[in-house]
Amino acid sequence: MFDTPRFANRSELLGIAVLAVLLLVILPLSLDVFRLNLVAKYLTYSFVALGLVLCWGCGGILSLGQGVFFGLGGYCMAMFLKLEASSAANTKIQSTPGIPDFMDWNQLTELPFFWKPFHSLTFAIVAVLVIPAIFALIVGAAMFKRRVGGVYFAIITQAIAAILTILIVGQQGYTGGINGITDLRTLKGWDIRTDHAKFILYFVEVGCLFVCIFAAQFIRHSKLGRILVAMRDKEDRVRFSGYSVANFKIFAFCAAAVLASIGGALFTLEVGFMSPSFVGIVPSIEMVIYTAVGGRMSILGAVYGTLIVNAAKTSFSESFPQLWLLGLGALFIAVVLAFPNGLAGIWRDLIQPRLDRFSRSPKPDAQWSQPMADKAPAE
Amino acid sequence: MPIGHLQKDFLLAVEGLTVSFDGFKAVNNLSFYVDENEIRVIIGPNGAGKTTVLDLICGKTKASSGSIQFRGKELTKLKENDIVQAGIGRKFQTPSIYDDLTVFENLEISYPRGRSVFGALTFNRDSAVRERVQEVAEMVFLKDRLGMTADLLSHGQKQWLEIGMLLIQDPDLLMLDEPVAGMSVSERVKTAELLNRIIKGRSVLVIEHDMKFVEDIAHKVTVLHQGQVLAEGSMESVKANPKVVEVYLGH
Amino acid sequence: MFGDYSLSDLGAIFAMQGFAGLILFSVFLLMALGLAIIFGQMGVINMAHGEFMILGAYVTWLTSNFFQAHLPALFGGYFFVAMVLAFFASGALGMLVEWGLIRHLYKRPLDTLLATWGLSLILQQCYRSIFGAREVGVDLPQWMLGSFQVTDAIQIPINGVFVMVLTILITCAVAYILYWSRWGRQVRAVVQNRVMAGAVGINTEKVDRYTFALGCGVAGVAGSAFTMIGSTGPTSGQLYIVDTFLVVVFGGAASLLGTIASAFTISQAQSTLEFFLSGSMAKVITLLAIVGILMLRPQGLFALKVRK
Amino acid sequence: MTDEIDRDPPSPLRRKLLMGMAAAPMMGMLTRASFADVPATSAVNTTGLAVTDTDVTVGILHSITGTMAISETGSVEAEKLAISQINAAGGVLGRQIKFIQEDGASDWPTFAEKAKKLLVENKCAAVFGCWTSASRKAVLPVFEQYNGMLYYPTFYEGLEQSKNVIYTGQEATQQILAGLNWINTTKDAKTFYLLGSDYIWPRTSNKIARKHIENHLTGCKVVGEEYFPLGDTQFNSVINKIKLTKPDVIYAIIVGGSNVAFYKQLKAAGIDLSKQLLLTISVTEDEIDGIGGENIAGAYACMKYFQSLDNANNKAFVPAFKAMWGEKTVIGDVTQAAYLGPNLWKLTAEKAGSFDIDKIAAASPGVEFKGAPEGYVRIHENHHLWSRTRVGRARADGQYDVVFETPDLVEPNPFPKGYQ
Repeated sequence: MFDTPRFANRSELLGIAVLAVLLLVILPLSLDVFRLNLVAKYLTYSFVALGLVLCWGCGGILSLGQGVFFGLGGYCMAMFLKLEASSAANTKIQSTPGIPDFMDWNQLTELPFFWKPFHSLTFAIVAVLVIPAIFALIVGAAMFKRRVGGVYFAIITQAIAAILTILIVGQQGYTGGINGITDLRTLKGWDIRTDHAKFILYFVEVGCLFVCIFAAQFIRHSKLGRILVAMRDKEDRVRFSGYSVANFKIFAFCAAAVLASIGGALFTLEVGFMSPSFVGIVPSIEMVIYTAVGGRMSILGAVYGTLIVNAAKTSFSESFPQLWLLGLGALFIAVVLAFPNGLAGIWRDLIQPRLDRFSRSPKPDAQWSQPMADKAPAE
Repeated sequence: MPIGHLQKDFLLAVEGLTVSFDGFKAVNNLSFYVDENEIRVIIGPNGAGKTTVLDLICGKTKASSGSIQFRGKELTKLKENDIVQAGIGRKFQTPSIYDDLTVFENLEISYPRGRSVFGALTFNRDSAVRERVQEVAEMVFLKDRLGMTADLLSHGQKQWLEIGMLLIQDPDLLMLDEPVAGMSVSERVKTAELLNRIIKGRSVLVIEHDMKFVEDIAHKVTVLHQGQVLAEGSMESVKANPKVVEVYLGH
Repeated sequence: MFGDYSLSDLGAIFAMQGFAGLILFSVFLLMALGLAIIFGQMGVINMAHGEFMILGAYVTWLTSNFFQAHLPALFGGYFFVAMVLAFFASGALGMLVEWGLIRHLYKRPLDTLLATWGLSLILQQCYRSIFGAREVGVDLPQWMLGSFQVTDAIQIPINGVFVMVLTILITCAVAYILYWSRWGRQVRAVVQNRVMAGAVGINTEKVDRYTFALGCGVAGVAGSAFTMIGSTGPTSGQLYIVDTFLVVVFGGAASLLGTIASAFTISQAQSTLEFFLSGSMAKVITLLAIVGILMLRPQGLFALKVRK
Repeated sequence: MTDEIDRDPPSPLRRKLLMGMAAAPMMGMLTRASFADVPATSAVNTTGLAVTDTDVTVGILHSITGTMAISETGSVEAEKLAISQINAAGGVLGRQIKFIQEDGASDWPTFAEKAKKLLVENKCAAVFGCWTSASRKAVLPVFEQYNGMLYYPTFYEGLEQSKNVIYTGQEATQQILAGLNWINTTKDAKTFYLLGSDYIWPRTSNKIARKHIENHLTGCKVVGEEYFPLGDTQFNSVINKIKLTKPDVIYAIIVGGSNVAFYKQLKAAGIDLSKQLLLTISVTEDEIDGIGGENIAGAYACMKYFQSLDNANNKAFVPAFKAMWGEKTVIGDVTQAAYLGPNLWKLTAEKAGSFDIDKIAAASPGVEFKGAPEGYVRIHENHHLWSRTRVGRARADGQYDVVFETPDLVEPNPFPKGYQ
């Protein structure tokens, strides 16, 4: 009766299977490459949402600076791609060939030292995983060891996002400024702009997504996942049960940062550029709402929530942009007021009971992890 | 009370402990000692600083001055989780359990293994864990509630659950803050019985208002008043102490 | 950089620079006061604070248009009318929002953040639909333009003085309301123990509603005053939000004195740095310093040590 | 916004896509050229663009939500006016222009996404849009990859040239050099204080201005250069620095909401623009609306178009614009440049006799638009426009008095030697 599923319980496995069919079969067959690429773009945000489930939904740590990590990952990847696109042959009209075009415009005559390692793809990938983790570790250690939490943490992460945006925009010789790093073309000689490449990248991304989903599920179902929930409820109790609360928070924050960073790196590959507009406060908060719409405690909900909100955004904004903003605002309010558990909550409270009544199948462990999400967390 | 440092091996030695909140000394130059296997009850009127003393021992509040030694180890410099790992368990006044987790999970989290981040990540719910949880659950009358969300327990059951969570930690010093407050009479009896069973092999520090309950369990009573020790000794001697009578009746 | 200038020049510049710092201080304080009430006293994270300010700015714009069209003779004094109207307009909207939204969320402060963010999106779009996507220019009465000529080299902007005086008045009023009036005591009672306050006969719902409305109303006045120095457009409110929160948090949320001190510190730091560095770097360094200090002292500058 | 001419929707799907799109007044259909003149679709469209026997679809891509909506609204209005006028006059190659409007939402990746949609899904024959450099940089690879045609209206920093873009605004040297020369010669200005919002256009423009001041204007120097984060509203410190250094000219390239704060604070600090020279390249009549005329009166702006311009084309254009969008709307430089886009495209398509992108791109150089409100423009080999540069002086009513105009058209030079 008390065997923990290591990754997922039955209903979650079912959800993962449905998601796999949707992403791997239905969408690729029914959408053209342009729309599929849009889906790929949305999915990159769902990595951030996954991280937020761990750190905010489970751990109660609301970060309004996830865009920072998305941006860090994206920039690491963009730096590699930009260097590849800025070969001496491609940039011979510049006064200094062989460096990215925006550096040339800003009178840089030499590649800055911190750009040099990004000639290597391996280094770029390692950087995508490690740099955000280190940054999150520093920020997290400084804050959680000092017991900064809740609202204060949210506001400070916001300030960090603001600082980084100003820095990136201001240091345009090194970062591309407000334009970001644009016009990325090839990955190891493989043109990432073609339809064929987009198609393959989509599947690569879905693969990464499932790896991350499994990793998140593993964390969620480990004792660490339960400690995170416990911490959100009664931080002191966890502390007086002999755990270092700060370390667990740092871990959750770092995990969320790495997930966001992977999303950012994939975003750069899918979309072909990276811009500081992701680092700011607005996208960071929007990503929180994707998580909330999906159900802040539900890993699969985060993916579905991201897909649904973005699909709605695209289709609405194509016809009624004004209405869309009102709709997004109303969605924020409605989710918070009426559906604090988001789609996952609606599914569990309204749909699943009916399905169960329909099938009348006994379900000993389907409810296993559900009680955790029974009510809105009281911060 | 003089700070005569006897070379006896006390389990807990609190000496010259002081803490002030914006000038108000909630605990003022307090000293007392707890023996191995002793049940000590702290009583005193409201605002005497009882809970603050427990907070100080378990590290929730940092002392302004003074020392707290546990088995010769200075606690005032340690972090809360290190104090717990040194062998001190604390139950809070209001039941402090994880509402969103099941009873089983509540107990499991307190199981003293896999307390580091990676330990928790790789923690395996093996048979040792399961047996221990079952055993403790039986002790705290919650054996048939293991799968239930803790939120749904009654108030008394929540108190027991928290005591259970401490038991599974197996601390050398157990600190209980008003363990029977808000309980029905029958629950109270069961709790006294429970406490009497679990104190074997450890020391207990209890804050309680219920005099009947205190008389039932106390080896020794310390009376606090305005952050200082007013009297200390057996229940009878304390009850006969005119200063104590004055403080209690005066309020 | 000062080598080429005469001593009197330098003196004048330092005087004016000091004054620039004071104006920035007034601006920060005025922005933060409303939030200090809402966030500091009620614990509600109102991300739509900037939009409440812009409502005040739009009300000022409407009032100026009305006076220009119908009461041109009284145009010189319209600003005072506008500020009162701005207070009541933002306050009324605040009440509505409290009733419809905030009161359901007192136990979930982080969720107020999300809900009010949604509110800010809705308000921005409403402004855009009603007033147009372009910025509007608020005409000021002639007497508010220009500056006092103190000496040949020192000029003191009149609207800066106006903002400072206004800030002092509003700060005093807020301090009086919160700390000395009966109603202020009720507010603090509700903040500290909602259930108990209700039990002793305080109408907690009413106190909540009026507190929130007061905070929003003060934001409206701030927005009205900012038409003198800043822009009025649908998205202008967003410019203020991060700064405002930092001022309040840095000061120690629940303390009005802290808010004042933190507005002073941040404004002086920023204004001085701006003089020696470029605007962008000054901003970055100021923000970094605030974040750094908050990490060392998370409870803010002025927080009471309380027994929990 | 949904009055559309969509008499024969090809498919329900297509119809859905066209929802929310606006189109020309009905009179367009009445005056249409007879069918005999209309070239066959197969002749004018060999690459599968959205061209039918009766109409041709283009895209409009600007921010109508978000922070940039403040600036981009005017461009949308101008483009719609131009399209409706062209339709009323018989359309392009006998076809009515239909347009699909997309919202870039002030977000560069969204611009890229929408640009791709307009090209890939809607097969737009041309797209009129973008405002900020960042949005153009974001869509440029899309237009190059999917071979679209973008008409970009804003004055910008240069350093770019693409087969797939026609730049209808001025590049930096066109806008900057003449103004500096003018203020140096007529006002005897020797010292300059450069200000800007912190992003690429002000920085590049100031770089060009600095090189010009230091290398080409004798005895002139730059005494200060400062940048502010976008959206910054506090300028008192820099105003003090200006007072300390007493430059002959304040050269300001501040944009957006910061603009309003800057000029209001400048005025409040007692800097009288009737005595202190201030030259800006970022304040059009649109911005003055937000700043308030009395706060900026006396400042000089250097660009290619002012609403007050006195010529026959402009005298027709301004009333037509106001008739469509309201008496109170003002027309700035970028708005006029946006108006050029559809007109230049029409002229080019007629010259090429085709809507094919490659033919449009090839036919573009040399296309003249004699009806331009700014007077006369011609597309250069490098896809920028030959145009005159003018200096205007702001009046308290929000308009500019034109005080100078270059005698000849200024050649666009996006990669200026010696200025990089």
